Amino acid sequence: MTIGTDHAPLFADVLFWMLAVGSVLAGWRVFRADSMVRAAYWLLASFAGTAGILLLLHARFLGLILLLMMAGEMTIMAAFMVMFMMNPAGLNPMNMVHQHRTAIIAGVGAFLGLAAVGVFGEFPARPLLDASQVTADLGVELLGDSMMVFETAGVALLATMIGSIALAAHRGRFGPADEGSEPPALVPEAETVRPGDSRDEEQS
Amino acid sequence: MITAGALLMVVGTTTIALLVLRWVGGAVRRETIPEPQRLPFLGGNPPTTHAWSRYHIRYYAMALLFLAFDMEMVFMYPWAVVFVREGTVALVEMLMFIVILLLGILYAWREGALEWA
Amino acid sequence: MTDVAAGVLALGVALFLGVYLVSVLDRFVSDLVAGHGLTANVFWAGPRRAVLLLLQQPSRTERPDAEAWAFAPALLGALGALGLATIPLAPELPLADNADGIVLFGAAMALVMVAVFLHGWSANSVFPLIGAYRFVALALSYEMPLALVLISAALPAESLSVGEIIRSQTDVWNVIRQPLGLPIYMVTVAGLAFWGPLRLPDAADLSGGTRAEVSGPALAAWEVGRSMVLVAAAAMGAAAFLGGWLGPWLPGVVWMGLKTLVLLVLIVWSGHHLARVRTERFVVVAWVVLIPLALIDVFLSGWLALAAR
Amino acid sequence: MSLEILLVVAAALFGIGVYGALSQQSFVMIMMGLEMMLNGAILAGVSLWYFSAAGSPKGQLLAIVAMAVMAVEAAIGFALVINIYRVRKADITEKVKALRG
Amino acid sequence: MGVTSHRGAGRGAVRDELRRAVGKIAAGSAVPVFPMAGVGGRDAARRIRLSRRLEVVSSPRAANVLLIAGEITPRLLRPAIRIHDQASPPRATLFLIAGGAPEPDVPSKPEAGSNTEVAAVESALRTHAIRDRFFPFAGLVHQESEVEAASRALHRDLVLAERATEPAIQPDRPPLPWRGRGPYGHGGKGMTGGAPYGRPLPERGNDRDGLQLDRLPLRIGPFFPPLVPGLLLDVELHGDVVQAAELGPNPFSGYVGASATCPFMRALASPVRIADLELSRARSHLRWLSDALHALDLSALSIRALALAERLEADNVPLISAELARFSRRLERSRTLTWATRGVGHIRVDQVGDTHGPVARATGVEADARCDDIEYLALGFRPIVHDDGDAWARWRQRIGEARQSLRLVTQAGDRRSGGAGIVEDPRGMIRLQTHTLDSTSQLLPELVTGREWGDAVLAAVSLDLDLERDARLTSVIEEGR
Repeated sequence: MTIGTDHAPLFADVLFWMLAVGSVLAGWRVFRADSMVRAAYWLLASFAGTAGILLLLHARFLGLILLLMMAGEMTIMAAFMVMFMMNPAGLNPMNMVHQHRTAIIAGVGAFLGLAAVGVFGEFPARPLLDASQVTADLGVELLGDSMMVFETAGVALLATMIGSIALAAHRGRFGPADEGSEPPALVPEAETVRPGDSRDEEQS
Repeated sequence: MITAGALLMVVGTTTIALLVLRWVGGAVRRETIPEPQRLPFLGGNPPTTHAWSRYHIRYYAMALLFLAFDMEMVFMYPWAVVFVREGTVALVEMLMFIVILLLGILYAWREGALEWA
Repeated sequence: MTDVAAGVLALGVALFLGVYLVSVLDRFVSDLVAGHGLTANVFWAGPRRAVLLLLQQPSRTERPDAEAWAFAPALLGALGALGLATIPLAPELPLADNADGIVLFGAAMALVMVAVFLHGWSANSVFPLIGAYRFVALALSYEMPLALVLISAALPAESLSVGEIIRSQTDVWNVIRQPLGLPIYMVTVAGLAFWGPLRLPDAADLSGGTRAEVSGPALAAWEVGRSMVLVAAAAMGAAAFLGGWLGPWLPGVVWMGLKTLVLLVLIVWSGHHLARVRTERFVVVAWVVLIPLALIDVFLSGWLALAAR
Repeated sequence: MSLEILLVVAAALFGIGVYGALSQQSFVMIMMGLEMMLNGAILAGVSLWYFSAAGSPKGQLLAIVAMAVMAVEAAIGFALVINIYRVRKADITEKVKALRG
Repeated sequence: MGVTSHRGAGRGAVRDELRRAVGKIAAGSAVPVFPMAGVGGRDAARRIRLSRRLEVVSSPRAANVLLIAGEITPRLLRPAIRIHDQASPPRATLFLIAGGAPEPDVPSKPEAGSNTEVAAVESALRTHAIRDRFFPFAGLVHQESEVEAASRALHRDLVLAERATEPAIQPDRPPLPWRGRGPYGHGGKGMTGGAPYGRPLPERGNDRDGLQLDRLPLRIGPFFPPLVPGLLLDVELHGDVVQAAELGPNPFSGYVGASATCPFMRALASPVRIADLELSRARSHLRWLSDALHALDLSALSIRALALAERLEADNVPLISAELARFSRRLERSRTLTWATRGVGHIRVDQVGDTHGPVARATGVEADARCDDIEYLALGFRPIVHDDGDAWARWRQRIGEARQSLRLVTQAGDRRSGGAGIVEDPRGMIRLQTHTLDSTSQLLPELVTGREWGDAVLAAVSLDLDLERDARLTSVIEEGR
């Protein structure tokens, strides 16, 4: 049963096929591109394709918020990849791939398995009819029944913020982490040995 | 109006702009660009290496903070739509959510994670 | 289909006028501040320079990412167009004014960061690279206050569509109801359209930053794209805070144009009077001052909307 | 644009994600594989929300939680990558056999 | 550069017609000029900002006309050639040989036969030689007033295709041969080895943040617009923070002697009217103010400051000092200017010697040669001192000194000062007996290291360096010894 927008079903189908094929191709290009920035922005293109399809499925808010989130996230991912990869811009084409065959088998296997579930599985046919109040329903849901999900997500995000900064930041409130911070003494009163001390070398 | 129209318009504008750029670039007689004209501009001296490098972004702690804080917007848009209908309960719930997230920013500020590393 | 065509046509005319207006305003304010006499050349200098740039040969560096370099100005222009498309320029001219207008506008402004980063990164030259990374720091810090301030404008309208937001301002404009809204909006939008004191990616200390290696049609496309983003930002400011097409006597479109013009003058004026800010300090200001202020603005306008119910 | 086709497309995205996560050596590329998998998951979730769940808000909430997972995973993943790089100068999995303290 | 179209003459004619029409429109636009300042050309290269028909661009890519003002010394020659080749066609070069117009209130023609006149003729001959050998198609102008007309003419001919664009001077060869080398013929080897596409990849280096990431070793060239012409800065960038910085050699040293036009140099040998000294000091500070405002992206305000500097003459001092008072009050009240410069480039008291002039006085050191000059003390002169030692203090210091100088000019009458081998220059104290010149450029490396690039440039601009003055003084002190 094909679903079209109010007065152009053919137009919606063509758009859907463009977005779907574009998204999958962009996904494939992600792991083929040499330059890290291109890989990140091919992933962003794939997400944009998915966001387009979500728009066609009348999940307008989800599609747009996915696009908004992914713009920031993919740029950060590109920046981090460029920061740590040996050859960030792909000037020396090399393939950083290992256990290639098992990966292909696993990928194709996952695809076939899930596709089979999708095609042969029976799913209840209860299509969405009135799509005007979608975002409002989500709002009511968030504040009403799923308020726990909403607040725990808040706490989880706080934990993420503190955790990621504690892990990543080198310079905390009391100065650089590895400077002057002495390892705890094994015996409570024993004099602690600071890393880099002359005595430290003899012992290690 | 259908949002697909907006999408189409974006794709259309981008491709048209791209084609105009390429065609106009081509209209001016284009010899191939000689090597000395390709030298990156540093004020007169040649660069010793490629500029593409493992660029040390000094604000990586702030970027991580952004990743987590970005989710706050996702929850705030639907809240804004139904806020007036739901009344003060919604206000209190969102206030709790926001205060929790502001604690994260306070922690990052105190740890100096917002400054350049 | 006809109303889509009319909408696209109106959008095209609005963008063209906006870009031309930005170039005239910039030269006008610059001549005013520099103390030169004001001549009619102000109106012709912009188009003439664009034609001159079309005759210049587009340059390349030793090993650029050519496709991304050509794609970046086009993407910037397209995002400016998409941002303006979310704003109904007149009651009967909605183009993409779906129920989630301000989310689409937020997404377009977030993708501007991608366009500017690609434009700086692709040149494979040091100063555009520094300009690109600077703008990522700036844009990451300014996405949040922009979204929050637009959310606070959406609260009394009980909908995310820009048309509804404008209609909700029939009795009082948001600039009066939410005093914190417009200032924060102007600061963040000047940052995201990198104009005025927040012109960090193309700053003078990087000798042109991301456009230091660009010439010819690509430079013309970059500056047109940048002006389109600024026009979209000013139009959204007019719609969300100054009551869009609401106003006595004159027709809706004229009001919209006048209010956008006022905001454009404000941003361009600030460009010639306020010194460029320091990146690190302004990122800290964004996180520690602007986001809490925007949140206060959200809760104030929420409480006001409840009280007015 | 029917449910079956949508689920096949989602499965394709998920398959590419699995291939990417398993085949790549660098940490950040593995995280891109994860993001691609989540991308497929969101698409499948919303398609089922549209066709089978008659647009129930809980379906949308699933997609939002999936996005939250994406954001949290990316943040913690990058923090770990920075920490490991600072300690071990290693950015590909070969060099890090065990996360010794 | 006629457009040759291979699709038949008819089509070609239409194209030429279209091309000419477009050319006529483009010819009317402002001329994008990229100025390069050699010996004595810095003031001329700055003055073209005032003209409405020329537009000074910040990178050679966007330039049609390259202006070379003053003499190109051998160390500036290769960078000038590289910048000429970086400009995008259609391009033309214009030489300004007379070394810029002399100061308005000093006799323009140096006395015939004096060594400055001989030096000027030699430098003109050397520039002619460079022009004939490397820039055969370049235009040539002797007076600064002809620069605008000549560059507009060059621009018009270029755009209407009546003048061929200048070909590249350097051979068309990649920096390192790479085609066909390496596994994919791109010159690379392994992960980060070889010279892919002609350049090697940067190596890793340590950093205060504990992350070993790539260092970019750069030599920021003599013609880098935000910095001072001639300044060579060897910088190691780690991200956008300057990891290490070192001052390159001074390209003017050995090619400049004592200059007849600068009143401060003349004051070393014989007494000079205090009015001339203070007028030249005020003009120098205002020109610095124009450069500093331009580095902060305030190009319109910088043009206004430059107009003040160039209009300043002996007879309109009261008018200019009133305008300057209004202008400086407005700058000091501007909060964004305070935010942009406060805390940037902080200098401690022990770092600065007493010959660093305004930079020393802005750090709290009260050292001014004019203090022990009875003529100045009779005028009630007291040195202005600020003590924060950051860029904002140096801004206020120089603006204050400019206004003080204008006040001194009105009171000075025709008193004379100098002739005792010691004088207070706008950039520091000059003493002939000392053997070395301790100039403020020595402070730059330490000021810039560890700073983000934007702060580094603002700190460098706030030092108001002048490499040509340093070179002239070292040569004068060498002769003196």
